[in-house]
Amino acid sequence: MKNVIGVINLGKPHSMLDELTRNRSIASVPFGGRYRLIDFTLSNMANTGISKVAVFTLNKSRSLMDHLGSGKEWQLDRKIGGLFMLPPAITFPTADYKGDLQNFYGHIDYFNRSKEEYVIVCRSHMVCNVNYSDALQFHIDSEADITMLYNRLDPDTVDLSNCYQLEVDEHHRVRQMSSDADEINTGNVYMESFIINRTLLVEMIEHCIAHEQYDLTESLIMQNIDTFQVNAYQHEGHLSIINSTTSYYNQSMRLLNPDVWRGLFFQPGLVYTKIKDEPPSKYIETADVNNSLIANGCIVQGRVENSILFRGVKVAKGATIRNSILMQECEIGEGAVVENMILDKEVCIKRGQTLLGNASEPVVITKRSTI
Amino acid sequence: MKNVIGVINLGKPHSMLDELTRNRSIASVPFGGRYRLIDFTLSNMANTGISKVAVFTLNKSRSLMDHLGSGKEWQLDRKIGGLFMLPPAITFPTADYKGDLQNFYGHIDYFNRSKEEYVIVCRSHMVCNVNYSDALQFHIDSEADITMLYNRLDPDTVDLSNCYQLEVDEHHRVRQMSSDADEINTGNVYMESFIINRTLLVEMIEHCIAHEQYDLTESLIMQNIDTFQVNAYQHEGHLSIINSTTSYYNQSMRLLNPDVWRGLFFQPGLVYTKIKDEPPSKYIETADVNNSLIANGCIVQGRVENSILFRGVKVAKGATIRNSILMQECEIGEGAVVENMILDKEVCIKRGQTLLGNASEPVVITKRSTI
Amino acid sequence: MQRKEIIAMLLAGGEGRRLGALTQKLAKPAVPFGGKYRIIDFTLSNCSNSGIDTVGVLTQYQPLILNSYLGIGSPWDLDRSNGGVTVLPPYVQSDGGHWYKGTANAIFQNIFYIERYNPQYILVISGDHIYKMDYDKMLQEHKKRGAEATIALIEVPWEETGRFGIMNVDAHDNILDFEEKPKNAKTNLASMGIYIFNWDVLKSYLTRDDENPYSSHDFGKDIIPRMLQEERSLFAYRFKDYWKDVGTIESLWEANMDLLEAFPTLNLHDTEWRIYSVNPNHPPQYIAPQGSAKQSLINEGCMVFGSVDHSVLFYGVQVGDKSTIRDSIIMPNVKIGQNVKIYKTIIGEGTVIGDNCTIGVEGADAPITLIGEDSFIPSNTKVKN
Amino acid sequence: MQRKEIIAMLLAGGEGRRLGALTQKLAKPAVPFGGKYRIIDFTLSNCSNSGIDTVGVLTQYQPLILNSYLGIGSPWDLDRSNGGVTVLPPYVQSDGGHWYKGTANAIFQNIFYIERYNPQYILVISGDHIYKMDYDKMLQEHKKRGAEATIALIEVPWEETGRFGIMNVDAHDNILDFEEKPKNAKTNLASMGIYIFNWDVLKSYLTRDDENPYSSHDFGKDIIPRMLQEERSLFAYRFKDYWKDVGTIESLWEANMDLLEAFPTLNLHDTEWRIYSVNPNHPPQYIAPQGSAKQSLINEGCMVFGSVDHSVLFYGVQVGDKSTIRDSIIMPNVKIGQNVKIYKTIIGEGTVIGDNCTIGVEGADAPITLIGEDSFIPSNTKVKN
Repeated sequence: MKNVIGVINLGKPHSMLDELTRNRSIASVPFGGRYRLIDFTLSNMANTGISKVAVFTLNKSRSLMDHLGSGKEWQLDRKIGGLFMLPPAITFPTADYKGDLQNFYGHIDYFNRSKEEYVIVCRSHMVCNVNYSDALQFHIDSEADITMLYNRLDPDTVDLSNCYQLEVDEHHRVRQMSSDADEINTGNVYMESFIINRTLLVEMIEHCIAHEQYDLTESLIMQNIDTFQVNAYQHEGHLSIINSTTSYYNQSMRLLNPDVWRGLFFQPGLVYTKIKDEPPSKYIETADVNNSLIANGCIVQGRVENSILFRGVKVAKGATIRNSILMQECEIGEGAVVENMILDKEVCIKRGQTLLGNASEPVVITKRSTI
Repeated sequence: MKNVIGVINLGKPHSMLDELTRNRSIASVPFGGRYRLIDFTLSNMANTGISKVAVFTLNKSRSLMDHLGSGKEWQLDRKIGGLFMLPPAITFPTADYKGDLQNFYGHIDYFNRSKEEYVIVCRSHMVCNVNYSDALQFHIDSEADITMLYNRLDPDTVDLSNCYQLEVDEHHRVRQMSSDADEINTGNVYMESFIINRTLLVEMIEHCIAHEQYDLTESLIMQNIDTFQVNAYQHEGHLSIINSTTSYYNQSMRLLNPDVWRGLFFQPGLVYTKIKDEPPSKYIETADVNNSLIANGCIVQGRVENSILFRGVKVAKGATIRNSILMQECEIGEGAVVENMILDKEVCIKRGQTLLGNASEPVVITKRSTI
Repeated sequence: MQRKEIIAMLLAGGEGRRLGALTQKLAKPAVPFGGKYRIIDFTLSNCSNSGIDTVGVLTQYQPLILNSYLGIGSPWDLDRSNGGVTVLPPYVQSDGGHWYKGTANAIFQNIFYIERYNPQYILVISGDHIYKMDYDKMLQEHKKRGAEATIALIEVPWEETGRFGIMNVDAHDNILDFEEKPKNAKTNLASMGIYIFNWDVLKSYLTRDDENPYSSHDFGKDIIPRMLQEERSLFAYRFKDYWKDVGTIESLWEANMDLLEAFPTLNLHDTEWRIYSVNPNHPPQYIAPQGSAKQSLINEGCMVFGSVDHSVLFYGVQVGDKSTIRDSIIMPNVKIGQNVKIYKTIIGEGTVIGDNCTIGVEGADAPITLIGEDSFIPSNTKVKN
Repeated sequence: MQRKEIIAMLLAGGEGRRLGALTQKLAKPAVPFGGKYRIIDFTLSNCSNSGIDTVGVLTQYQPLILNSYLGIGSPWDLDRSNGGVTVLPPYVQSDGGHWYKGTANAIFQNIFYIERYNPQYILVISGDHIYKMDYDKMLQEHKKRGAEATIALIEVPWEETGRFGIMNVDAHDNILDFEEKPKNAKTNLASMGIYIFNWDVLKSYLTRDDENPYSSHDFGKDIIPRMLQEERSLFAYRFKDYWKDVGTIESLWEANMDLLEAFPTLNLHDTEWRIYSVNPNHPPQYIAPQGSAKQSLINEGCMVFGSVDHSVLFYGVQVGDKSTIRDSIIMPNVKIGQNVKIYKTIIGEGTVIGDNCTIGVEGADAPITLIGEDSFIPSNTKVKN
């Protein structure tokens, strides 16, 4: 995949996860017991063999940079190509930021100086496991200008607000797209990933900026559906859309389904993340665990049910965790009860405390709190 | 040197180099044909075998981060220890920044969580080649609380303004220090590098902050000369103090002395920098070069005299460079004349142009200008 | 090339015949241990945690397998441009190939490698022991004592002294003499096979030893006795923590079971001294609604539909519905069907076990059952030792 | 382990006897070239610039020297956890040691290494040629043509065809036949020793070849002729840029002098296709007030007090006062005294030349003088070929 640049576009303000994104970008929200959301997109690129990836950041990117480091886990610690972090070229109050295309335009030289023929642009809140090779081959064979990736979901059961849906004809051509389910409700959900020829991308960015249009999806793609050949490529695997705290919670809980677990974490490739070198998890005599995902480094002495424990969580004797997500290094004291909660990293629940959330509206406890 | 943390303190505002530090910190000012100032301090640490280094930054650290990357060149791309970039913990307008100790205090956890017994604190504008092992052994053997490194310079010939001078007794104990040459003019110049026990450093930082004192040198060291055992260790090698554009120019020109060249670049260790993989420099038939330092990747067709050419500089036929410093990738057109100038990176002088500076007050041409 | 104060030479040559089916395809140091690790991870992690960044791994057999496991050394922070980890098998030389004739000869044949780093000290260790030790502390003692060689010692039960090299020391821990596997030991201080030498001294002994046709070219049998005989200053460094030679099936099983104590002597959860290993990038383990896990260590990528009790599961193990695992060690990627009972068994990597099988014998004093790598046990089979 | 589309096997086995004193201590691919590089840097850089991140380096001799030069592969961006550069010497096996019997046998003995990456294609290259080539373009052609093997060809002067393997091709560049060093060549299309094979096809040929007691186990002599004979689809890939086999002192000298042209065919200053090398971390070169340099390539760390004309100086070379260097190649860390004249000479690494010496013979047609590594030429000496 010498011929492709991967781009992860985090340049669109996206604060739908409230508390979870207070001090981090959505790309670095922990997910699935040991990952950050960006790991999925970045691993997809690594598994496709892409060795040059640009991450367009916006703000709150400190934790993201700590997480990515030199990109070693994704084989991006390279002299030739490698990982590029591209923040907006100017420091600005958020009010001046007009849209993600502004950030692309600010780094237009990055595209101009590259030799690769194709660019794959993704975001990080659409969690899936995909090898882009087939989609790229489809893009080349169909001689498309733009190829959009989509997934079929059931609009009656999945919350598709904030999603774009597509109307695709029998030649795989996109006829229409809209984020308004009253206009289009086909269940063909645009995964906010597309493939485009590099030179065309540069032209289109420059054209948009010249016309003071700044939104990548709307200005660059949606407006051009009739002008350019915009095709759609269907991804068949699992897709989790994270666009609210509730969907974060629900999509996390879906991982407790063994089919989803296998489908998201193993097929077609493995998901890489920052290695923590934690030992295997340890279950003491009094442990009573079921229907749960447990990452390494945990020590479980109490009861854990329908829950997700990130790396290094400690659950003391007599404690009960139910329907909850406990991020890295949470500690739950003896006899404490935690139900329907999301505990951000390093939360400490003292012995005997009881925290009962609401199943339909999970409560998030702020990072490093002690209760 | 498992037992030592290296600290490079860039947390003191330092804008004495005007144009050269307009968009970069002093630590990333290019020096010596292929280095940045910080390379010397960092290489000293690497050659001493220190594998854990913290860089306390202040602002304009973008180019510094690009330069250091994961710290690979200094063998600091490590899981255990390695390179830590520590900017001030809060974003602030410069007015709120009270001094470098504030930054140390903001990262006091870094010191608390470490296990190493000793800390070596340096800055980046004192250019020298030193192995800290002997100084550390001296610190341990003399049971000092603080060991300050100093160099003997002749106050009559070297500009020691902005420098602290020391009064040292026969037991190597510091009796007095001052930045006012009218008070002390011994020629014992404090190299703004000192060794201290980690736990003592933490105590002293906390004590200073509790008393609203924020300047590392003055509050932590100078005030405590009588209270603590503060010793001095003499470094015998070359020292260049870069504290103005003039001293930058003069100290650069001193490198044209073969003894200084050997002493600074080879003894006791090599100086590492970011590798650019430039080919050897090429001299065309018409080249006429003398008394100059030429880095790799240059192509010289013209005349170069008493000058320093950084990597990738091109000098066309009939051009003359005299008494000048040309940073990375400058291009000098046919027949152009450049005399007594400092050209920042990627400056382009068109054919036939003449730039004559003043030997005593060198003029700096802004990065990427075309003249 | 920058001079190194100390480099390590790790003897990983053991064929490990006593580990039977587990070492058919693997060198002994590559045998899985503790749910996540391979035996060699402990010594490699000790090196990097001790600040030693140059490790030569001496192997007699299968260099490509060790090469492939160690890679460029990244997991252990040993991916260094100057130093790092290097596998050193016996090469074909212009005068033909030479096996390593003994532990000392293995070092002797690699003098060229060592001299590249021009070290002052050399640490010689074995790749088949489980322990956590700060070699830097040992080095500081070595330097402080001005020793020419320092040997790490541990007290072993008197009844086991006949299995070890036993040292006799004076009140200042100077080594007086050394007996290999004595019948009537004078002390219970056993050599852990961990030596620090001044390189110039060791080099001269290795060179002389190489010229001695009667030598077996072994540290314990030849080099150390000769140094004692010539009254070199040999110093004992006492170690008091967990240390285990896992050279037999029994000791391997015991060392794994030791980890299942609520507060084991060998604490893997100590963040100050992590044990590093190659990471398989598997997701968190899944314990199903009907599954359970007690007194066990379970690694990422496992799916547990049955019950796991007092056992160690490596990554990617699947345990089917209504199956029970007890007092056992299940190595990576083993698939266990439904309604299977497994007692006091070690199952090698990649083995597949059908439904309704019973493997091993229940009970604390039962013998250990061993199933080799990549075996296939059809449904309804009973296997025991 | 992730599958690799293509991996490279680099034949670095040449003893390079024809390079005389320069290869006494070095394998031929490690001979210095172009003021900064070693010959093998070109093929390694071609690999990484072509997006190939897995390179097995096959060496018959001195694996530790190559190991030490290549390290973990960082300079060439080949320090990869999965893949990267691996030196593959012949190991001592359980049935003793086996030399590589030929180029094909060297690959055959390393099937285990190759299969770890499960590649679709395999690129076979030599470590002793100087050229810049995008192997990915060749691979794309190979795939597009649906070839089973693709061989890179270059037009050579007709009078030199007797030194090469010459191909006969049809109008579509299908290879019709192949002659090793023919007396009366039908074409002037020479094989560059660069092959891409479908791995499954090559593997079957290597296996059959190994069983053939009459084979010399060579790609050019055995594998390719057999594939042609069996009408496999072999495709020629034409290359038109600079390519030079630097196997003799003359060609090594010429290739260095080629770089001194104002616009050389092999452009080292091309930032799109850099040649990577180990960096010695030397400071910028110093040209003294009385020094001069013309029509020359000079590397970092040099100090020039004399005059350098139409020559190549590697790093760390010192040229004394009033000395003249002309038409010469001075390898790393050579120290040249005062008032020395050097003409058309290659001086090996680390040599020291006293004052007032005259080395070599002046004039375009003069023979090349060669001074070996680490030599010492006392003052007032005259040396010529």
